[in-house]
Amino acid sequence: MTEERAPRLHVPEPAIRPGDQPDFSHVRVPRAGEVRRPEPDESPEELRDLAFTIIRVLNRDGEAVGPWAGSLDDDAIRDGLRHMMMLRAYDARMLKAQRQGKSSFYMQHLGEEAISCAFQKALRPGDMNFPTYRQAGLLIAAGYPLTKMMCQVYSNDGDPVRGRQLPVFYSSREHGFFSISGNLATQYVQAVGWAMAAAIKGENSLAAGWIGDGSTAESDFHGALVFASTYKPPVILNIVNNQWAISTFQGIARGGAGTFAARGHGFGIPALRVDGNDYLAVHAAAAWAAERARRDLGPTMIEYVTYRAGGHSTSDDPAAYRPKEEGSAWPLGDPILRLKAHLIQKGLWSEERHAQAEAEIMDEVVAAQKEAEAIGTLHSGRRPSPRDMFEDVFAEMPPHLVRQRHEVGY
Amino acid sequence: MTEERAPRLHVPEPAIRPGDQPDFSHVRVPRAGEVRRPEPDESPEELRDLAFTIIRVLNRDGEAVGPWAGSLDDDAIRDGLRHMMMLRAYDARMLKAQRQGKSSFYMQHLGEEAISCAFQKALRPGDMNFPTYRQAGLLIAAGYPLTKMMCQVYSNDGDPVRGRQLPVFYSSREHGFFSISGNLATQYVQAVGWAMAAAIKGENSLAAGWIGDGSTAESDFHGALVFASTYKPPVILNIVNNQWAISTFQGIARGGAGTFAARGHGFGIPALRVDGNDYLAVHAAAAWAAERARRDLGPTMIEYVTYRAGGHSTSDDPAAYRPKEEGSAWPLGDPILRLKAHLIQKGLWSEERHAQAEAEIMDEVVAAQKEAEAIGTLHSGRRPSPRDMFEDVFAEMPPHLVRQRHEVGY
Amino acid sequence: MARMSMIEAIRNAHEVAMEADENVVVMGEDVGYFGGVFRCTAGLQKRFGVERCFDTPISELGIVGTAIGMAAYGLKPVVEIQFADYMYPAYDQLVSEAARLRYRSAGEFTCPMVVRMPTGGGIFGAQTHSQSPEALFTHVAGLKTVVPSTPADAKGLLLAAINDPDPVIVLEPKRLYNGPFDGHFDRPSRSWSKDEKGEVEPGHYEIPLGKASTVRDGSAATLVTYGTMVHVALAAVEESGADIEVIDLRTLLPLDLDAVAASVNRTGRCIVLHEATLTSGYGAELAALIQSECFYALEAPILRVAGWDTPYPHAQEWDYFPGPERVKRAIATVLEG
Amino acid sequence: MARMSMIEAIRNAHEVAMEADENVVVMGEDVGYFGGVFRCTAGLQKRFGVERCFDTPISELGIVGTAIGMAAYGLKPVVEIQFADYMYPAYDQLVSEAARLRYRSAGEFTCPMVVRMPTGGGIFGAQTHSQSPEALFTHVAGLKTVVPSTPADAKGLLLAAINDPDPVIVLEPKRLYNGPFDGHFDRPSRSWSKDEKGEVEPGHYEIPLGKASTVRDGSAATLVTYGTMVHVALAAVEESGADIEVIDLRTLLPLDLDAVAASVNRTGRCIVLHEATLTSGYGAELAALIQSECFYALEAPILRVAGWDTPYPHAQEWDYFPGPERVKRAIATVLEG
Ligand SMILES: Cc1ncc(C[n+]2csc(CCOP(=O)(O)OP(=O)(O)O)c2C)c(N)n1
Ligand SMILES: Cc1ncc(C[n+]2csc(CCOP(=O)(O)OP(=O)(O)O)c2C)c(N)n1
Ligand SMILES: [Mg+2]
Ligand SMILES: [Mg+2]
Repeated sequence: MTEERAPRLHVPEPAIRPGDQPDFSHVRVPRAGEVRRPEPDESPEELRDLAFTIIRVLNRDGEAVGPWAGSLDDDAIRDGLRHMMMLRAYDARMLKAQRQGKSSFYMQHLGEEAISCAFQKALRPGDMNFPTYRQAGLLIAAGYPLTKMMCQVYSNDGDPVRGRQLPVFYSSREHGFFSISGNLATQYVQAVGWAMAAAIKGENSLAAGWIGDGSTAESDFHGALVFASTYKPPVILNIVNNQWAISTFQGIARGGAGTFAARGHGFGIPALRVDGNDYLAVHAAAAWAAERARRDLGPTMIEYVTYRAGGHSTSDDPAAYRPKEEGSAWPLGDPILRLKAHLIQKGLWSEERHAQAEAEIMDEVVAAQKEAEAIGTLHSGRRPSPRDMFEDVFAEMPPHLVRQRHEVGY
Repeated sequence: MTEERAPRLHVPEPAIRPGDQPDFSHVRVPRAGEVRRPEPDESPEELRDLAFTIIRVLNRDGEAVGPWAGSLDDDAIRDGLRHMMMLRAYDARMLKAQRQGKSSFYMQHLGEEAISCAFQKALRPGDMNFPTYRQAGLLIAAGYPLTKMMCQVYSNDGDPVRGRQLPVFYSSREHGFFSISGNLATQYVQAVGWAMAAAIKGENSLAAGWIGDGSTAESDFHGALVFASTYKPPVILNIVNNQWAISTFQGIARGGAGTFAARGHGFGIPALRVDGNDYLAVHAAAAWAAERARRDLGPTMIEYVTYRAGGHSTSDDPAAYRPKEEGSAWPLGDPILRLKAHLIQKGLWSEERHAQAEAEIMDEVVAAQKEAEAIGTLHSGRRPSPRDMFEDVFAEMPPHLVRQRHEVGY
Repeated sequence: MARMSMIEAIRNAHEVAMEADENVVVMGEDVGYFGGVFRCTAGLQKRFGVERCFDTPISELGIVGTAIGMAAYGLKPVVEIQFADYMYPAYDQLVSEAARLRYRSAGEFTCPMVVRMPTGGGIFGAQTHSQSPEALFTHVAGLKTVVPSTPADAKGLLLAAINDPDPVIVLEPKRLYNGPFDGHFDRPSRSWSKDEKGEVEPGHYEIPLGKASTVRDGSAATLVTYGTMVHVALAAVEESGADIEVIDLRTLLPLDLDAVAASVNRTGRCIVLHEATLTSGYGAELAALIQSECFYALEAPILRVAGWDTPYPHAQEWDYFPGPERVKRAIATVLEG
Repeated sequence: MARMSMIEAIRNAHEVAMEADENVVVMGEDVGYFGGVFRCTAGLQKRFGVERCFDTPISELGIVGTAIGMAAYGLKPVVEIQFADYMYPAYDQLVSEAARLRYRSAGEFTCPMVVRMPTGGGIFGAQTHSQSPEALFTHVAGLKTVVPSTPADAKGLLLAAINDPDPVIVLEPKRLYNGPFDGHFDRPSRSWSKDEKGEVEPGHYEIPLGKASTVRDGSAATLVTYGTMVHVALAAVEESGADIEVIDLRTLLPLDLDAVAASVNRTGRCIVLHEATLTSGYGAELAALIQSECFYALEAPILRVAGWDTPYPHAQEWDYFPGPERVKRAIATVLEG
């Protein structure tokens, strides 16, 4: 035996901390169009390479290239840009509203808009997302009313969930958006259960589970993979790797693994790794996975490589743990600018139309906000009643809750 | 898109059920000596193949062949045979004692003796196993007194854990055997914690986690892999794949994965798959993994391919869910017979010496049993006091427990 | 009417429910081909197909987590946790998810799910096959908790639970699976087939959730209990010769407080009996409610008889179990007090 | 003596303990470089090195599970669960493992571990940043549970917990982190630096586990509480003008029953106050014990004031929170009764 050595605790450290120069040279970014697109029914073992690369469609010149290009027509791409712009405008207004004390809390999507906006476009009515707090684009792309979203954020009397949940914890069955939970990762295995139910009924409804890089460490992630691997129901297991989990860089959750996508391999689940800032790549990968689901080929895992450009939430200031400049050094660029460049390159868009669209969208958002604020905000206007606090604990209110409600005077 | 198809629930089924002809032709068994032995510091990515094969040393003729042979000298091999025979004799007596009502419960190792007996021989004093209920060979190979083991099984006054635990839930810090829990899998992540502690202190104590094929589905398995992958402490993560989890065949836990060992790959943890009925292969693999630990090369996963030849426990009759003949059709043979053949082939052993050893060992076991029974069995003789029931809940007994103890009259 | 063991009654409830509604699906560890380690689901896979009754990986989190997804979809999963002691890995999914889904989505997503688990001791199962975790469920807003004490109740409560629109925890006292048990562990076991309480109606019927049953009338004191302890209570009361009313709660939450309070207000004395650990057990809630509802009627302190504040031991099982002797001592005390 | 916030006091306790004993190690989500989302561990990594204070993956099971292994090895892990609401994934490891390791191995393996978790509401954190799960710990034999109400107690209890040979759960009322809070949410926040209760002794000292503190003397009734509610109780008592004794339990298990019983036996009336959900909350245990210990002294039913039996809501936070108005009504009722 070679020399022994006392063990030591290997604590992964990010390459840079505040004060250091941002450096993403360790992120290997393949050229757009370079990665092959296998048939959706190719065997998982043959697809291993796709978990260790990054599927990209949009190149530096704004062209859509390679085998993953072409999953959307021009109108759809224009819609996509609009959705992302809408999400960004919405975020900006809601962040500001939170600072003005109109809500208790907010979480934005800055830099990650492509993922939820494009993914939704691969789904059909009846499909169900099990999202985290950072996929509001699923709602926007599905046409959910902005005003309702805002009412939820304001916890006012128009809030569909009656003020019971933290801001951004939306719910809309109709729009394929499962009620959000504050306990990370729990939804991931529930998504598998939904898909199992569809399989038991033989009905074509796919489920999409969502999870962050950090949250893959949770037990529910394992439960989801085990059950998905065993029963092979129509589920897409999405991992949004935005490099950070509050102050903790993705290396702590990833450990010695090559990528998060590779976690699928231990379970025989095909896994793709995709440029999360490339609207077209996200859509193409989602469509590929959805096709697998709809052809009863079983689960698919997708890792979206992206960057959380903003703070974790309004309670967080990332300057304490990462250099401010890190975001701009991020090599995958801004998803809105990239899709915009593509549309311009195709002759379908221009700087002027973009500026005009930005203004229109902001008007729309502001109008919705006025409407929502006319109902109320967290501390003023019409709010859900204390009576609502006692409803929906059970379908029928049991005697002890009736008694407690009476004690409050309702 | 090709034809869509309504999803259905894919429920894995074992190849055979009671009434069917046993058939293990799907188990691909490589020839002994065929699998390469890489250096322990080879990169995990280069070792992928070792999770999809079966490392074997003993061939059909009882020869030890190939690069994994030679990890033990003749005396050690003879000891190994003795330990396995002892474990089998011990099991037989304790099973019988349970049927005689001397204990409430028992769990045997039939067919799996090589794994725990050989593994222990790769460890050193100060190393710690975190076993399941099916690794008593770790104690026997470490020289733990049989009488004490029996006192535990009988829950008598000589039981080191004072009658508090189910039979076979031994504990011996001195012998590197962590207290067994009834909750499956919990020990797996604790083993990683022990190894992290050793790493934090820079001390050479490795930890070995143990888990069954079925239990890999539990959350603690994931927690263990995540933490082991992140901090790379000196831990060996053993999976005993004995094909069954009570009545559930391993396909339910394994799902679409190639092997259990492959679960390590998603975490960048090197994984070996080993013939669990081959004492020499088990030892060689354990020694390889232990060397990794002692050279601060981090965690190793080992899957032992074996077959649970007996019932799950004394509460179980496997005839209800698998053909009786399945055990004899199992292609990896009996670990005791295989090691015996090896020793005979080497001229170190003979049928006569074997028969004599069998008799001696049985005498030893029976003598120990007499000693234990002289103290008591579950329902007769000297038993732990009800007072013991109140001790050790806390280091110091708080007032409410003193009061309760007084109420019982102690 | 036929006599059935509690196991047969539970199996029969499954059959009735699965026959009536194809959305009822059953899953859990070993529940499929084999029919469960206690045989409560035997024959279901054969009769209803592998998609309606199947084995799961050993992940209680996965069982409950996927069941929540299924329930939200529109199925009615009835899942088995092999022993109540093994529900902890699923506790987050039960507490944070199943219990709150209706609330947090304002009724848009619901969780009509039943989680069955064999509960309690008396079978030398030691600390991980003996626990009674009911208080860990009654503290959680959004969960209903049920504990039957006879085969007929087991069937009727299970059918009510399956038809309930919300998640229901069904704790099955495993010591009662094969026959009644009065705590006299040194006497021969009895079988439900020899007991008139083994009578079970065929077909569909429900025991409404939230309704207690007075299993013995009396005027000197009220003994409130549930599950296995109902039988222990009846035996102890009989042996004590005292005139004690015994209430079998059947449902712990929602609690039939009216029935309990009416009785204690009449008798003026009360014993609360359960097998779970005393401190913060469900008996604490009962005592707290009863002292509040019946303060002016109470002539003696409410006495709790329960498992000790230790893990459930193995060899000392019968020192731990709150058997008839302890109950009789309590009866004497409460009548004196 | 210096004034410290509760956060600073907790941080200081870590420093004192880590300085004194190199076996004390700290881990949890975001506790390392960043120093914790509430900053309770800020500076520790820099001062004691990355091997003594480090970030973990987001797996509460993993945090507690590995801490158990470390504690068995001989270290003294002090781990943070980011919010008490997120302890459920670790509940099996806490209940089945940490709590029972000494017992099941007859003292051969022990678990000297501290699990800290920010607890309680009042910060608009809604259902998953507001819970008070103490009753889920007090029901578990083998766990000690502690809830401080001042910076000085937070430090002294944490140091006692770290030096305790068994697992201790430390529930830190996050609404008290930066200043006392009397439940008048519409008044300006106060800071510990402006409050004499912010005084914290330097260096090592311990508040013994299991000892309550009488924070206000009185003779008309006893109000038993802990954590944030101590301040609400004091404010409500002051405003009510009644002569009420207020007991801050500080440790819930082991409970200082003598102190509580002595007081109630003297005053004859009792209110139990906590923020957690009423049903099966720790107040149930307190009421059950007090009615038993003080039956003949009690002149009115023990009144429980607690969170409602609903998930912790967001917009209706102040309707849920058992604030001074509800406590004053309870005082009036209990004095009348
Ligand atoms: C069970 C649980 N543990 C901890 C938390 C606290 N928490 C909220 S968000 C978060 C980080 C999540 O990171 P990631 O999964 O990468 O998602 P991201 O925020 O980057 O989208 C943590 C630790 C929680 N909400 N639930
Ligand atoms: C958390 C938990 N769930 C369920 C059980 C019940 N149980 C005991 S052993 C067992 C099967 C374990 O199978 P495996 O892991 O393959 O180990 P083996 O018995 O084959 O050695 C089950 C389900 C348990 N003890 N703990
Ligand atoms: Mg992230
Ligand atoms: Mg097995």
